[in-house]
Amino acid sequence: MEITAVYYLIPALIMFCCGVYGFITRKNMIAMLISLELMLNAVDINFVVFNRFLYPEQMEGMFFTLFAIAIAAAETALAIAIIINIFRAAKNIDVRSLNEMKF
Amino acid sequence: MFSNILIYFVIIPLLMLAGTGLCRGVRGIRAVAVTGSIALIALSVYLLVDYIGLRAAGDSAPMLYTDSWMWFEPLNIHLAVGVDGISIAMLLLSSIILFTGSFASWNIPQPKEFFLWLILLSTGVFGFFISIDLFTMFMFYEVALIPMYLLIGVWGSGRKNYSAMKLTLMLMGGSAFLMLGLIGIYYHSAPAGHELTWNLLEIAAYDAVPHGWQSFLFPMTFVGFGVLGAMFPFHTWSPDGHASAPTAVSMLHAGVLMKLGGYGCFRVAIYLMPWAAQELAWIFLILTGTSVVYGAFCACVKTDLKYINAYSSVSHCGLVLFAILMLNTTAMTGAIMQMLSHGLMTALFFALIGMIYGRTHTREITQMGGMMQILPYLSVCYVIAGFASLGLPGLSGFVAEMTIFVGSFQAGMADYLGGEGSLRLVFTIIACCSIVITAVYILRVVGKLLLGPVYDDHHRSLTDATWWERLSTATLIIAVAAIGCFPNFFSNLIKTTFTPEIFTVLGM
Amino acid sequence: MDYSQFLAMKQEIALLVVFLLVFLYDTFMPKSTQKALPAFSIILMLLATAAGFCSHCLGSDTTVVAFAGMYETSAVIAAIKGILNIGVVIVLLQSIKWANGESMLMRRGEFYELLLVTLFGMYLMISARHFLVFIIGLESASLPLAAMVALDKNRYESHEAAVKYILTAVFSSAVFMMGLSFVYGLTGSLYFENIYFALTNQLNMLLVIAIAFVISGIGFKLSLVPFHLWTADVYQGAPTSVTSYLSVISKGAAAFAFLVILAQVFGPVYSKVWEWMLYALIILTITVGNLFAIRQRNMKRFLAFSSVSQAGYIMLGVIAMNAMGMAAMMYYILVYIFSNLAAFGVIGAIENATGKVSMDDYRGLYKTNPRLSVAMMLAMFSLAGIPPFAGFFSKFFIFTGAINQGSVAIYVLVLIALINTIISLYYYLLVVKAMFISEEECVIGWFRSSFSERLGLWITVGGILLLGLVSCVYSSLLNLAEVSPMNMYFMS
Amino acid sequence: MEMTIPVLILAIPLFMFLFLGLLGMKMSHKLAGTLGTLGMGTILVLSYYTAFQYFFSGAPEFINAAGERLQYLVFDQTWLQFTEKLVIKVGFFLDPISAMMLVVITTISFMVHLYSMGYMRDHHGVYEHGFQRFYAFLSLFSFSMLGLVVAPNIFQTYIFWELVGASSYLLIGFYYTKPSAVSASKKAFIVTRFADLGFLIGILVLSYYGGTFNFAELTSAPVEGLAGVSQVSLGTAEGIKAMFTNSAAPVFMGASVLTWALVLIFMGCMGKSAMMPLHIWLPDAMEGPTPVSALIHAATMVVAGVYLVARLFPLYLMETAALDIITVVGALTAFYAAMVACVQVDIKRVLAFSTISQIAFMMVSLGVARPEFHEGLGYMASMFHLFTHAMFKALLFLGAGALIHAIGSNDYTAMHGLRKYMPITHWTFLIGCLAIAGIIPFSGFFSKDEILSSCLGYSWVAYLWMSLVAGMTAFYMFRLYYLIFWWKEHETPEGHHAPHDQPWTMSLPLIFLAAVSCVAGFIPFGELVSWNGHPYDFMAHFDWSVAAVSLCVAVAAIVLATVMYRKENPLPSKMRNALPALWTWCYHRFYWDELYMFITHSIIFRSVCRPLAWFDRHIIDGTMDAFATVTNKVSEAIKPLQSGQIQMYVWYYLIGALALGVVTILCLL
Repeated sequence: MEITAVYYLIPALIMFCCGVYGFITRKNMIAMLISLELMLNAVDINFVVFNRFLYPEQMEGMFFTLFAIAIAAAETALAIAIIINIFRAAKNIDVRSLNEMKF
Repeated sequence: MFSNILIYFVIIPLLMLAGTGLCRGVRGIRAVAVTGSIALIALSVYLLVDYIGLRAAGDSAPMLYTDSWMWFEPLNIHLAVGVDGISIAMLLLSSIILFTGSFASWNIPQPKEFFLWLILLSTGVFGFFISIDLFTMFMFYEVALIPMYLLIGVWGSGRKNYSAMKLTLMLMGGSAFLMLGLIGIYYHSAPAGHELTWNLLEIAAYDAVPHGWQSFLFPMTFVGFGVLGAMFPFHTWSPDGHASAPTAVSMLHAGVLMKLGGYGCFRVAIYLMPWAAQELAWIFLILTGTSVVYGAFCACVKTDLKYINAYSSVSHCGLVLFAILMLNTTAMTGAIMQMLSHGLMTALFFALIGMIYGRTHTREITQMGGMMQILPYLSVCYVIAGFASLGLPGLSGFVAEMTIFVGSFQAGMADYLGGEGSLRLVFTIIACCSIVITAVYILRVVGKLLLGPVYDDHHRSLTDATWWERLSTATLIIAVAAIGCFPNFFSNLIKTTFTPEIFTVLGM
Repeated sequence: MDYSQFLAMKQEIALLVVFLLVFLYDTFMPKSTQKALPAFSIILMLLATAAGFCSHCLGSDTTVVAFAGMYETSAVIAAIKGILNIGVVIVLLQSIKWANGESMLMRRGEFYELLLVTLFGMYLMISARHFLVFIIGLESASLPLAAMVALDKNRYESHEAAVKYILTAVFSSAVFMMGLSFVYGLTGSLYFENIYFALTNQLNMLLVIAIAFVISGIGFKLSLVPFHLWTADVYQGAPTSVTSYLSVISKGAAAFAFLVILAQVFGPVYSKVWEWMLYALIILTITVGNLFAIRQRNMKRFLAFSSVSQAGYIMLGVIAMNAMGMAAMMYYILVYIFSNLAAFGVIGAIENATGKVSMDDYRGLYKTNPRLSVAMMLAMFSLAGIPPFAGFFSKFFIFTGAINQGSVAIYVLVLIALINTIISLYYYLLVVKAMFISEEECVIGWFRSSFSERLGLWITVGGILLLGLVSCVYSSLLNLAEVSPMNMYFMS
Repeated sequence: MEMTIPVLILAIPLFMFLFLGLLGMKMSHKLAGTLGTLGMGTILVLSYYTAFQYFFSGAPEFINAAGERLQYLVFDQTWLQFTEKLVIKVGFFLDPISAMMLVVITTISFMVHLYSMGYMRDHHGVYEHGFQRFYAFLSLFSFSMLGLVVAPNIFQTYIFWELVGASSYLLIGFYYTKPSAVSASKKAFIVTRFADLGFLIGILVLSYYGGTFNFAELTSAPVEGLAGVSQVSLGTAEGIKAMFTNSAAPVFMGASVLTWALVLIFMGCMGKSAMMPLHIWLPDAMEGPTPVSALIHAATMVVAGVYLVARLFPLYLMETAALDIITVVGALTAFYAAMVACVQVDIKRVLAFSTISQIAFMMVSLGVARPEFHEGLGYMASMFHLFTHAMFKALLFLGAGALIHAIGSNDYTAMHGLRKYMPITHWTFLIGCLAIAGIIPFSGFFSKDEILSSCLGYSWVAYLWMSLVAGMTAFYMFRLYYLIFWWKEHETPEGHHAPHDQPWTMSLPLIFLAAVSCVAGFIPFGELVSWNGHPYDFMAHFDWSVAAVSLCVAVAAIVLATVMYRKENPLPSKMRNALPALWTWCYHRFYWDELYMFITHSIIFRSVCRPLAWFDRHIIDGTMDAFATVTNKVSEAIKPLQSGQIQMYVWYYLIGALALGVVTILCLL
């Protein structure tokens, strides 16, 4: 059995969907962050796979992935910091309690 | 730029704005308003005389004093000015009403703000009438609309918030359609190979708007202006708006601003899209013809003076649009005369209503009576205004209405005999009926309000008109009588617009 | 490597220099001089802006493509960056009082540094011709904003807004990048130009989904409906200066970048795919934004929804896909910057002085603070598109530009947009009504706003009054747009 | 002829109106009244001079070699130009009937001006409030009426037609504090306005086909060699008719368009001349001061309708259907009004209905006139009757005014037996009654007889019918006479002076008019006025058998009235009880007013205006408001979208993005 791009892409897609599902259903903001990471990583996989299987002559996808990982890290760091702030202020990190401002 | 006389119609109001802004006391503000409006009257009279002189000398260009200064070059937008008989009549009307309006708001609270807005409004009005560039025309049009909101909102009475908002939104709604129509016209203004233009005269000369587009753009522009012209069923801002507006604002609005509608319908919708004006006239004939009797019928049962007058305006302005759609010289001349006449007499009405309201603090005719004994001057003026409105010969209403009826009947018969249906004819007859209904509601008000025994004994202590009120009303009455007694002067002035060029443009 | 390529990045470099100087000042200057930091940064920004204009006047901002086609600059791009710079200067001017206030004592520098970084990100977004550069720009324009939103440490809303912003922003960039990965998979390149040529004869479902994702990603920054839901909450929660920055600069940059991406990347599938998507988005954005704005009582939230609907109007310039539309869009952004900043200037001044942000508190404001009320009124009129204020011209030109596209559908779209202006006029007038017409006693007493606030308001009000009437602004933008390299892509 | 005098005839009253209207309040009552009367006197002299010139100078523009009277356009000035051909000109048109009308109007008007100097003040000599205004309005009326009769084109007629309507409105409503006067004036204006609508449409039709407003071009042919001179010509009228019949649509709804035009114009005449069913305003118009009733509502304005039909008579001859309509309407009105007049209590109402009835006589006379019968005797008779009626009816009204002035009531029940107290009034009133009853040698006898003769020429039914009405006229007039002056002795209420005759200003007009009524019948009217200007000796056409019959009828009617009303007796109430239904209907004027009330109030006002106003406020305005309400509702409804929950935001985001893609894909497929 030859491993084709699809074998990577489908798990990536599933990963992305899991991420979305997690993001939408988790109460805990940290869990949501983890879901976001899943989504971003799914994107990374896509880029790498496309590069490796479809356009192996160039490295654009790979480089993009590298940058994306860095960006993801930055996002997480920032998000964690803000969540900590929230925790200090509200003593919980339940995303559903964040509805002071609405309508 | 400053060598063109027309530009001063905008510059003087702008100077008045500056003057009002700099003035400290109420006397200064009054002085600025009165001086400025006298200057405007003088300017328009001078223009009138000069214009007639030029025409007499054989100048047959569609517009005189034309000038054009590039503004937004890439879009070919100019500040283009020019006038013909119609515009001059309108300029004269506007300056008279601004003058009388200033007197009618002699003792207004917060005079500075009031006059700033009022003058801004008139800047828009004057700018509109002198412009022949669609863009600048539209800009001035909207400039004239928006001050209404604050003028009614701050200085109004009754349900002023509601009315001000309704009026502004409906009028701006109309101008939304209008804007689309104007942009559409621009993109079809010139045949292939020529530069697109906003200039009315050029567009009319090219006559290049494709028929398919005309049938889309004509309703857009006609409805757009028609809303301001109180065309049924877009007239409902008028009763509420007028009822809540302060005196001078009602005067200016009914007297001048509503004329922008009729003027625009003629100048833009019909002038630029003659084909659609022929083909689609029937829709608007039905609407405007309905306005004429509908407004009159509604006025018959209202008890609030301003409502009555507002509905009467619906009826009279309906007649303006109705006549414009007849597409013949006589009816169109009549329409413009009706604009003049209605402008003056409705301003007179609103001035009087404001003065009566200022004394009795009610506008309900059921709460008043026998004013003739208490306020003889105002009452006599009211009767004169009423007679003008119901079309008594010797006052302006009669000549305008008769010109319209004769013209419309000609158009109607031409259609009927030409086998093109009898819509025009039928609606002409229906419109004629308004002379009876008008008499009914005018005399009803006169009977209830002015004649008969005094209703409320508290009213006995009221004092008659002050000198500024007398000046304001007398000016208007003189103007109304002048048109009524020497109609041919005005009729000829307006007819100068219908030069041979315009006939070819309109295909008449 | 040819280092002279960096010369193409004059504006970015100038901005970096400003950033570094501000950073150094903040870090190393003694505490006693810190109060001058805002003024210092404003002067530096002014210099950078002036430098940009000077280079424009010297004619040196010709079209340059650098870094193997990853970066491009041209006169139009320099102009939009200049416009953003002007906006930033005004924002900074208006934020001085807040930045020098008690609560910001420890974090004054951070505001400036983060702001400059985001601006740098926006520059990159605008100039990027490769998606890697674009994504770096996008992220550096949005991540620091989260920190800025959270700057007001003492207010809970500020944190809540920050969380909402960062989580949705990351989500949206994940979706955006997913879309990008599809595009990459389909075309094999992340260069705009390559993708453009690869797409000329390609159309499949994946591409459509990819485009939808990409649009949603940028739509998020622009707060197009339905990607706008963060907007109101974040605008409300963020410090007012940050809100005003978010609402004008960030939006303006995103709008231009959006145009670049749609034209230069997805141009070939314009009429097939994204034209209709934009139709739907524009109608939704304008309408929903308006409908929400009607009910708002909090001024910042109110302006948030107003800015949502304004974004829809800005998009009319994109959908036109022609030079006129582009020029109109840039002009719209410029006017919008001035109008919105005038409004935020008033809100900020009142908030700084009294802490009130509710429209109900504005009742009768004219009696106590006539000048502020007039400024606010002019801002509202300009936003609503009332002549002779600049907003009228920008609206008129953007409609003219859109209709230049010529299809019947665009007439319908413009008609819908025009009808929506009535709704928008309604809620703008509500503010005017509260200030001028309401007869209640005003809860906001008379106060004297600071010099910087007044200066900011004078500048914005001056802009509102002059930008339209002085025709050279729009004309020169249109002239620039007509010679910009982007025209090549419009032709299709 | 010089232009100066005609111009002055129009200009002086207009000037007097403006002068008295603007400055009257600043001057004393006496001065204003004197000025007004003097002004009117001047016009009287000028008009007499003009008429005299016209009839007797023999100038070539007035009369041709064959002795035929011509029409002369003294001047005209463009007032408003509609189209090339349709031009309203204000001018002065002299022909037999306008010259006659000048005399009638100025005579009566001057008498009324003079009379009012006495009438419009109470017994202590205090002038009534608004005395100056009264004279201003009288001047306005005189101006309008003169303008109407000298109009050279139909549009000028219409203009002044409206103006007389307005002055009538102002004068009926002179006592504006009295609600009944206010409503009467309103009614008069609106009813005539309604009729004028028909007139206006008629003008529009006529002028569209005919291509002109000018009477001279509609009914006359120009006389060679004399500018402004024309002669009545059936040929021209036939030419106009040809324009109608040659058009694309000569027939409308079964009648020729010309008939329609003429009938519509006649509708205007019906309004002004109070023909049934548009007569209802005239009895109410008696709310005005009595001199006004004499001037406007008896002698001058109300005959404008007759005058207009006479003016267009050659055109009417083209469509005899229209003339038949006029005859029928006139005959019915005459009878109806006579019936009603027999039972009225208010003396002015009796006179009002008598006026309606007499005008109907004139209408009938025009309707039955044909050139082939006695050279169009009916036309001449109509004009003659117009003239004599103006004199004796003004006399009667002024007499009634004197009575009312003396008694302070309009009701004959307050009078009775006044003959001893007010001899001058008594005798002049009697002369008036004899004249209207048609007793030889008073003027009414001659004119009425010619009307009956021409009716006989038309049909014997018309003759019998009109003779009956003539008899009724004599009856109700003498009923009135006896009830006022005889019946029983007068009882002066406590605290009142006994009634006495009036001052000279009031007596003089009475005596003068009585004298005219005595002798006017001997004027050789046929020499002066005929439909085509061709003079004839009408005595040649005088049918003595008709005269004898009518005289007998009149005498019989007077005898009957004498029997019933000379002395107080139960006969009248017996009569009344014998025919209670008829009496009630007559007394209530056949419920016309109630019918109108029902139509205007219940149908137009309540079923049209109210619903329309409701419709406007609730449906049209409601729709406009609904836009706002719906917008607000929708805004409220989509509120949950912005729930404040990040996860929901993201969910909508995702749905939005996917929907965007999926819908596009579906569309592409």
